[in-house]
Amino acid sequence: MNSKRRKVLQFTALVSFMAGSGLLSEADAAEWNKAAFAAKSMDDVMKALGGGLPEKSDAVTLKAPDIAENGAVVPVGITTTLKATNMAILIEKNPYMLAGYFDLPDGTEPFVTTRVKMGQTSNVYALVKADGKWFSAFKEIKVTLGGCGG
Amino acid sequence: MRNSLIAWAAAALVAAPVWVGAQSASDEIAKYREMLADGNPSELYEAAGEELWVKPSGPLQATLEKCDLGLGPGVVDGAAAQLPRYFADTDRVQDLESRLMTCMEKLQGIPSEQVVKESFGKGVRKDIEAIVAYIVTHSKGMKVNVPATHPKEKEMVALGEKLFYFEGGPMDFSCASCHSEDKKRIRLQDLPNITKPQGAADGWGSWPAYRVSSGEFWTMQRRLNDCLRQQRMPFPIYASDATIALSMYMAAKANGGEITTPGLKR
Amino acid sequence: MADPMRIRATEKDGEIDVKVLMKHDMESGQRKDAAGAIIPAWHITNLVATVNGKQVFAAQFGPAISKDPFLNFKFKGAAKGDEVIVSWEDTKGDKRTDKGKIS
Amino acid sequence: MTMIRILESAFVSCALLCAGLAASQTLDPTLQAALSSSFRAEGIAGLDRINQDPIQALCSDPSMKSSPQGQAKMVALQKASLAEIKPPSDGQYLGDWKRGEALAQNGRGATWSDAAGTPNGGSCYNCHQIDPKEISFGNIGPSLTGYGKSRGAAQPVLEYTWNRISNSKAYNACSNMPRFAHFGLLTEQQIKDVMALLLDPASPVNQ
Repeated sequence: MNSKRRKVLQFTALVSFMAGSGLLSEADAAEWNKAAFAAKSMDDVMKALGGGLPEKSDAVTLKAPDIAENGAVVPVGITTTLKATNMAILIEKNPYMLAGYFDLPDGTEPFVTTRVKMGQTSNVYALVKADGKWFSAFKEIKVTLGGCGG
Repeated sequence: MRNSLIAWAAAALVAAPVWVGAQSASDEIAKYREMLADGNPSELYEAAGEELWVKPSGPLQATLEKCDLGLGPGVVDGAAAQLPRYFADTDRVQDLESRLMTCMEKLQGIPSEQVVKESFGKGVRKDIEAIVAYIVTHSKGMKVNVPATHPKEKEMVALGEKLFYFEGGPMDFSCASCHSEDKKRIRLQDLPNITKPQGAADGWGSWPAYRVSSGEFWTMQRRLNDCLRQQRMPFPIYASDATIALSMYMAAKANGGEITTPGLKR
Repeated sequence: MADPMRIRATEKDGEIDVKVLMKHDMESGQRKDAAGAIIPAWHITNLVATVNGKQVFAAQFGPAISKDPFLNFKFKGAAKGDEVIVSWEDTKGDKRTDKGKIS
Repeated sequence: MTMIRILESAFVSCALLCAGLAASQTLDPTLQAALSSSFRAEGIAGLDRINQDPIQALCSDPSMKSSPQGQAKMVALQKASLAEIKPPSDGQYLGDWKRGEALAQNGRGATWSDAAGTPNGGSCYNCHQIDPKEISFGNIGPSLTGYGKSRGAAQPVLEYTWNRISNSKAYNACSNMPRFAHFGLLTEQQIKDVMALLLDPASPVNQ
């Protein structure tokens, strides 16, 4: 395990050299959607993302705990039975609602899990885009104060 | 519009209970921890530490590959499980961090006094933290092996026990204020009962750990430092006898218990 | 230069499960320093994962993605031994690319 | 600033007043040596914080504490602690429960990373259940939910509660609860506010 990892590390160095020298062109990413990430309301987020307002759907599942031990790291997962091309996570009471936006090309499972920051207890929305339309599910996640508090 | 969606959300919430009891709260916290366990960012520190172990560094531009953590030069597997322990070359009981300082001084020429003066997360200490993540990962799943048989080790256990019960400061706190009874919590965080082997193993065996609240990897020295800060004590000097004695007390009490480091904590 | 990622990619029944940990502060732009001044936002904005030259996943992150980001996604159409290449870029233009072999 | 001065003066006054009592219990020399070599002053947390008063010295020694001699000492220390408590200067025990709730939530203050003058919190939720709607509460101390509802607010209840918050060691010399008035951790007004959180019929604690 040890030597295997060392090989990975060496390889990592090689790859980063390649990236630095422009040998890795496939890493080109889409433009960051500044308007969507600067939006403070659901309307504005959806306007920037395109595709209209989401419709609530039982086909969308938001996997997250009811209570977060710490708001700095809240695990959030989205799955769906729809044929998803995109997913997004929105947090109602954060300063900016959109936390993350995901592209799922053909062959990629309709599934994503990540971790988000929450400033306070809030509704969290899982959005799924399929056939050009947005669908959603939500739940409230309670953010607790923890530890000695100092 | 947003409003219609929010209204729908509000309506759906009406059916939900206004508050949840302590039991379901701790069940939900357990679920939260389970969801996080899959990707412990300690791995990022461990990877950095593995590189630092073999990287020439310090005024002498040497690596740490000859560092003896108690099982012979360069032996990393199981090294954290048998620390703290007595080292004849320094004639001291040392924990992982103080031993790494000895290695850095002897092999790499980095003066220990410099490291003591630094802050957590900065300078050489930052490197030590990553190296600690690497070392403790190589004792994961093993048993704590700190029998404390050497007379100097026994002295440190006894001193650690006295420090554990030592009350002071404007809030009259000692380690024992929070860690000497079963099933106690501060807020929603469980407090291991360190006076018993199981509790000592739960505590000692799960640190060092990645703290999600600060987004940092905390070594045992840092864990103790922050406990003492919250106890409203003066500042414990890095790798000082008192800090090593407290570790020795916990490790000896935890002897035979399972090591789950690096942990993932609130 | 940015610190390396950890990429774990495992194949089971034709499905590749990819878990990525990135080392990044993901500074939110909401925090203040000791002097009370706002610490400017500094976070990963874009991430792309490719296998055999084909894009299998992409993400855009806002400042609300947690420090030391974690990402888990799944795709089909690759085999054990193939490599998942993950690249990210942040608000300062820093970039990082790492590979993980599918096992 | 003022808070810290009160803190310091509490230490000084105890060092003077309690010197006689403390003399009977001396620190193990190995422990003393380790303490002096292992700690340094930082910010508002001076080295005087490891100079123990008689209560701290006794409660740091579990075998002494449980001995007949230790038990007798505890009784004497409880008596001395009770005698030192001052009732509210204007005779009013109850302040504003909303401010009390904010204090109960706040766990800050008196650490080396707190700037001088940082107001202390009461840290109540760290150890107690209080407002039943707050799910994040500790259990080192007893639940205080329904405190006033079950006890009422007659004079003896007011006095006992005031004393417990001011100096819990008046009832148990080795109580885990900080001595909020003795060490000037909370002001008289702040103690009134916490009192109201527990005893005001309008407080969420008593709904």
